[in-house]
Amino acid sequence: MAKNEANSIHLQDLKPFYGSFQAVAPVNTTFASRAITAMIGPSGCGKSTVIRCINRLHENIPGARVEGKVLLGEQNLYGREMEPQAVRRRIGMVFQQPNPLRMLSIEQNVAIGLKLEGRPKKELAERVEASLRRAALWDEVKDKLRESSLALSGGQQQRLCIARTIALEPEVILLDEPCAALDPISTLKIEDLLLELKQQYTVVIVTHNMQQAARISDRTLVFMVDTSVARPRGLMVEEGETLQIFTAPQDLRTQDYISGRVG
Amino acid sequence: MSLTKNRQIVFFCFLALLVFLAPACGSGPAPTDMTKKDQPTVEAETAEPKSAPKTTNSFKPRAVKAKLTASGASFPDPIYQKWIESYKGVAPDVAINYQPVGSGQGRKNFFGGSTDFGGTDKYASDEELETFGKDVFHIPTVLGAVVVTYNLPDLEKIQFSGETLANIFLGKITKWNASAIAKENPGVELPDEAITVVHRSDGSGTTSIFTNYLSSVSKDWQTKVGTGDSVEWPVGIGGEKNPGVAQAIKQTEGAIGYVELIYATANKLPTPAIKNAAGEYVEPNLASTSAAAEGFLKTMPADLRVNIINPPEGEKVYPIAGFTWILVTKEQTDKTKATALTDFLYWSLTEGTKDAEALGYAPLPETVREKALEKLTQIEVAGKPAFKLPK
Amino acid sequence: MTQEVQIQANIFSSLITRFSNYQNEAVGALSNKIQALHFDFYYGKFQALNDLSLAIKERSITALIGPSGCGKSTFLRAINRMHDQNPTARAAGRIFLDGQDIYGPFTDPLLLRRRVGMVFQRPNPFTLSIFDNVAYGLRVAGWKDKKRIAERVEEVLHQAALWNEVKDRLNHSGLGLSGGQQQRLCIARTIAPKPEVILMDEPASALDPISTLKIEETMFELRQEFTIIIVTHSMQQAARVSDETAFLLMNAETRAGELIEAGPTDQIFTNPQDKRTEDYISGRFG
Amino acid sequence: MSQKEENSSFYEVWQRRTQHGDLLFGWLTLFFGLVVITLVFAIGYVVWSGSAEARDRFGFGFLFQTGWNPVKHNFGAMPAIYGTLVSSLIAVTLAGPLGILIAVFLSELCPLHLRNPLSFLIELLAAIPSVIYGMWGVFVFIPFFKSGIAKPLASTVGQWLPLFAGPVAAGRGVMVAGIILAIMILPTIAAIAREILAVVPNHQREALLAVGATRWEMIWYGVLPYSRAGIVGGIMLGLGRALGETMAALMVIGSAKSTIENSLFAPGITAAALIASELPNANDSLHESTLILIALVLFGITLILNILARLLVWQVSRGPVGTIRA
Amino acid sequence: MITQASNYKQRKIVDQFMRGLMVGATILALIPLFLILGYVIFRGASSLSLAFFTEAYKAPQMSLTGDVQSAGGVLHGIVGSILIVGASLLFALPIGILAGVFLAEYPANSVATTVRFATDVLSAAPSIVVGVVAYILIVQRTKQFSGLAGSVALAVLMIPVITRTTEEILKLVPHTVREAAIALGTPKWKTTFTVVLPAATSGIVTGALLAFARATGETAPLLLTVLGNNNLGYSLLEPLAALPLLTYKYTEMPFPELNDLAWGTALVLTGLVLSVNLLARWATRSRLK
Repeated sequence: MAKNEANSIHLQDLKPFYGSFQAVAPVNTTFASRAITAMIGPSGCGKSTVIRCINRLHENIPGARVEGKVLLGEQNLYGREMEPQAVRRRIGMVFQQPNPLRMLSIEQNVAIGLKLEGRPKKELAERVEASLRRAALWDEVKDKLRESSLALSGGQQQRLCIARTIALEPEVILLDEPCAALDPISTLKIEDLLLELKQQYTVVIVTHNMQQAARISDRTLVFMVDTSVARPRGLMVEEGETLQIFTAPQDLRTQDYISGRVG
Repeated sequence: MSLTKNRQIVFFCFLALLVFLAPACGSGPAPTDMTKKDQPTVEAETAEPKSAPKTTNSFKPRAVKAKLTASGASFPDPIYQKWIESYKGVAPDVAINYQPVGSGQGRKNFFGGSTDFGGTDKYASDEELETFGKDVFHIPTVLGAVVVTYNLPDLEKIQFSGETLANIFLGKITKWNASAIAKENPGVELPDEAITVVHRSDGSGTTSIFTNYLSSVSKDWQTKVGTGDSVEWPVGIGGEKNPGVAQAIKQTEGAIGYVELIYATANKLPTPAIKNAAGEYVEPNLASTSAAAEGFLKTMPADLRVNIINPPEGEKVYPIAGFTWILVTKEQTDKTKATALTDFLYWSLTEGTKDAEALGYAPLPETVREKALEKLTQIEVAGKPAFKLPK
Repeated sequence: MTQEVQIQANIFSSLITRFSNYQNEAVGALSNKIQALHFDFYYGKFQALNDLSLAIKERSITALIGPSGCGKSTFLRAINRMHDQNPTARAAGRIFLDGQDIYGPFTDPLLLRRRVGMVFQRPNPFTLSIFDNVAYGLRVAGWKDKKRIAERVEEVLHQAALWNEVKDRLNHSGLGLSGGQQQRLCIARTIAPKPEVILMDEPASALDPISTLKIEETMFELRQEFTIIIVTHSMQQAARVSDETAFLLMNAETRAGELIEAGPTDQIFTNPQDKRTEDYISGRFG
Repeated sequence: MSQKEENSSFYEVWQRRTQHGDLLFGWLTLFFGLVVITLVFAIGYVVWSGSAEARDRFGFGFLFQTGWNPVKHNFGAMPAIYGTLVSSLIAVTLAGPLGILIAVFLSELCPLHLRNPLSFLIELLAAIPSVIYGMWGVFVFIPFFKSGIAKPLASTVGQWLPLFAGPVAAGRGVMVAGIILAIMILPTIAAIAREILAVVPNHQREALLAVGATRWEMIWYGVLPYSRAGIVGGIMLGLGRALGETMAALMVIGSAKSTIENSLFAPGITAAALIASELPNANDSLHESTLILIALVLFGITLILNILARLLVWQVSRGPVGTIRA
Repeated sequence: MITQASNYKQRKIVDQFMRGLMVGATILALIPLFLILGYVIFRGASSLSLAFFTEAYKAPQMSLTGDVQSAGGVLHGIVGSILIVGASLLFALPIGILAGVFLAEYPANSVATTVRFATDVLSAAPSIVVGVVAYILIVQRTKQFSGLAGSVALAVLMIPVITRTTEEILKLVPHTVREAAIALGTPKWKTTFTVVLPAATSGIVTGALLAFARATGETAPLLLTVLGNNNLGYSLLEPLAALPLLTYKYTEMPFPELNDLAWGTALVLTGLVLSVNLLARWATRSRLK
């Protein structure tokens, strides 16, 4: 269980900024390991911003910065000696748009992270196969590993991106609306995959689809747009067990959102 | 919002500019229109003979309004511009535009019909005249010298014979302390340095005069390179126009090149003495240049086309010099222009001469000037003389 | 050779059958404002819509719902021939507007579009003033009288619930408005020349909840006068605003969009006939 | 209304369609499009017909001959072609990598507040007129080049590599021209590469960052491969500009028109410079025609370069295998 | 636990090195810019005066000692440049913009591909070649050097710039705006002229300004076409002076004072071209709003 603890993520007074604009009210929460935590809310509520703070991708946007702490186990990811790329290496991310590297083949796409680390060729091939199998993509692509990743369908591309992420054996997997651009069948496949991945990883998923959150997550965080301040910003209004959020929400805004009265 | 508006303003300013330009394009009076309007004046004025001797101020150009376009040699440009400027005081309605584009282009433009007269340091070849078909007068205006200049910081004074110069420009002599140079410069300490030849890269009357000279002193040069506005240089680098040559010489130790006298004096470049046919080393200056022309007076042809390169006699003669000519057609088509042109040339050759020396040009010998003035009287418009010498 | 002839003959006979079907169906169908009959749509070789037949009632709001890629936008844009701009796009089958075939040889797309207006997903005001944005369609439709134009502009801005917010700055650029205001401006622009049908392509998807509500209120208002077809990805929105709902789904094999079910909104959301509709509405995918 | 529609004849429909003005609009814009094509053909035709005399006289071998003697009518285009190509290649070799590095810096690394001012400054280099480059080259750069670059190079590398052999003499030559051309085309390449990089979707960068890549790895594996085609195109455009540059090259290249020297420090000539310096005063028709023939060759080179660039870009842009799926 | 991969140090060094290289490249590119601008300002500033802008050419009153009393100004060059470049804009704008409209509105046909290719060829065509053509077609035919011939040559150089900017900028106008107009039943031409072009105004102005800047600095084609004029001229049918031509010619003069004038002209020319570029930038920037 000690390992579990080490893989959980704690946000402490996390305040993402775009320039001088604070995009989200301070967030305090914990993402438990070996569980799927879902973040839901209408567009513009800051859930994507928060998830991008966890692997320090947020600061990649010009002018963006972060205040507060993100802890992985005991380690502050925004600590002074912490290198962003080392953080990202350990905390994998899957994006809304499937983003295979266009100029690389399927095989290279999966192997890229390991290749950067200078792992031997043999290990690469093994890991590629293992990751593709886990991502339930191996059977579909094993005959065309050297072809362009663009030859795959949208759903396959997204699973390829997941394979790329798990090939590095990260400790945490972040998913930013991974099914938004996919058809229902691909969505189901990916959801199945996530349920399997949570056996091992800390999984955080942002989704605009409440049903999806309800289906797969253990815990749910609800974000809303706080219009009470001069410049509307995101606000985490409620967090809790998924069942509780969807059946007995405590916050009025959550109730409205879940019943479809807003958004 | 306000930015949108501003952008529109910019756009409309642009349109406005264009609209403004459109009439401006056509507003300049076309020369042909002027001709018709002014013709009566011309008739009246021409009829009235002026009895002015050539030295007095009383020469009054006939009142015409004309625009003359000309181009040609850059060497006489300063004096031509001075004349044009001063002539405005006498005939304010005559606007003359002389562009110093070089002798080659001057002839090309003139024979191509795009200019009213041309300027050249190299007289038109028989072939050119034949192709042109019409009679052309060469009217000499001033004399100029081409000087050799070099860059050797420690060398105050040096002199060359024609043979040596030719061998340097042929690439046969490559060191400054070569025996040929040393022999001509006893007592001068010559550096052990490579010679870099600098020449004009564009076609130029200066090149023509200089290669003419080298041909006259060196058989080798004559057969291998020959003479012309632009030639195939055996060695060296090209500089664009006079300043290109001067700049390249200034920047390169051991360089040697040639420029026009006025360019050397204005830029304080060294001008070594050159050995003339009489065996004397003569420095280039106004007197030695004028003397060169006098050496040729006896052999001056009727059409005034003559090179005064390396005169066979005279001790004070600088050997690399030449006339610069203005080219005009004998048969003029436009009476206004012919009137303005002949008056201007007459004025320049008489009253203008006093400016020449101040600007560093050697004036024409008297006999040559008289021949030039005579040519002016032979210019015709529709069969009638366009100009009569004032009595 | 003979085989080819045989194929040709088959195609021909199937066309004939199809055409006679039109005749039968058309008789009953032409009473609707818009009637699609066996409508297919292609982008190049790719078939985007397959055999879609749907009736749209006059002065009602019809919602087209379905997951992305199901062809609902393609169908919507087919109704006023927006696809004409795309040289690879091609329609087969028919859509009738008041009994007139939209894709018939005598239909002028420009006149068609004046009768069938459209509001887009993203607000797209012109780089003109607010007033000129609304008046643009009127001028295109040939309105000359300045006073009448001004009156009509005010009228439709009232209708779009925008008048109070913009009455003092009609000369300002339409781009200076907020997203929600821009979208209402676009609605005003669309309804100004009095079209008969208004097509709305996810009109609120780029807007915040409050603007969305305002737009929905406007739609209720407009229903009195216009026939409205709205494409939306939000089932809640479809349930809130529409009278009729049609559910489209992409066929997993051919990837062409097909109509699964259509009917009164209440019925579709409470008692869907098709299993797939039920799955979609309950959020099991999409 | 619908009834009226049904009854209108085909002719009326046709008439109404033409009245919309779309047909006229189409033809009008097409006409102006064709004007552009015509201009290209006009240029080609004029230089073709203007060079007839020289082509008849010298034939195809003209391209491979050396010698430039206007007095004896002995002309060869080889030195000009050589000088043009070599100086342009030097320019591209220097400015290509430099321009790409600058573009990458500006679009990927540069702090936001410096990005616009810096790129503006770089673009200013393109705005400086060619004549001024030439003047600056003559008065400032050549003296520095001669003592600071050429002489040290000639006395070391030049000892065994004839390309850099001395004597450096005046400093004017193909190398200087190449360097000045490089400065001139640098902004072109940088600006185009920057535009191309801006098109690279952000998700390609994030994909690499998310697997723990450093900035440079992100650029090397994600950004540059993606924009290969465009960057190649930009370099081609830069090359085109270098080939046609006239005044600056003329003022610094040293105008050795008749021979080809081994050393890059030796003077040479470019086609454009040759035309500019001799055409205005080419008096006999053969000389003039020969210069127009050089113009034809120059035009031909740019034409071929453009075709090559297009083919290359077209080929590269297809990427590895498979086609882009929407 | 966040730990570094084994080869991390090496990767970090490569990363730092390449970053350094990029910064170095940028600085390296700026050095000649400042050197050139600095030199032009240093040499040119002293010759700027009121007379420089208000007087035309004056023949130097010079003696052998090298004293020049007056060198006049470059008003004739300023006027000539404005006339020539203005006229060339007049030719190039309609052709360039409408050809750009053609490319943007009918992008996918073989004629458009050809036009696009022709534009590329034109923009790569060496200016001297264009000058040669204008010389043969206009100067030799009319037997007259003229501003007009220069304008035509410059217009040919401008057209591709304007065409491509127009095309690019029209493509940037969101498709949705076009659709909005089309959905109202607007004919294509009307959509283009009332909606698309106004939305792209700033971009087109930028293109025109850039073309203007490019043409203003061109020397080579003018050498062959406008000849030059020492008098203040206003007619495009006659030889005209132009700033780049004056820069080039004044450097040739044997008098240092005229050489100074050349640097002054160079400064004015550079300043003009740079400020036009700034203006173009400003116009584009406001589009982002």
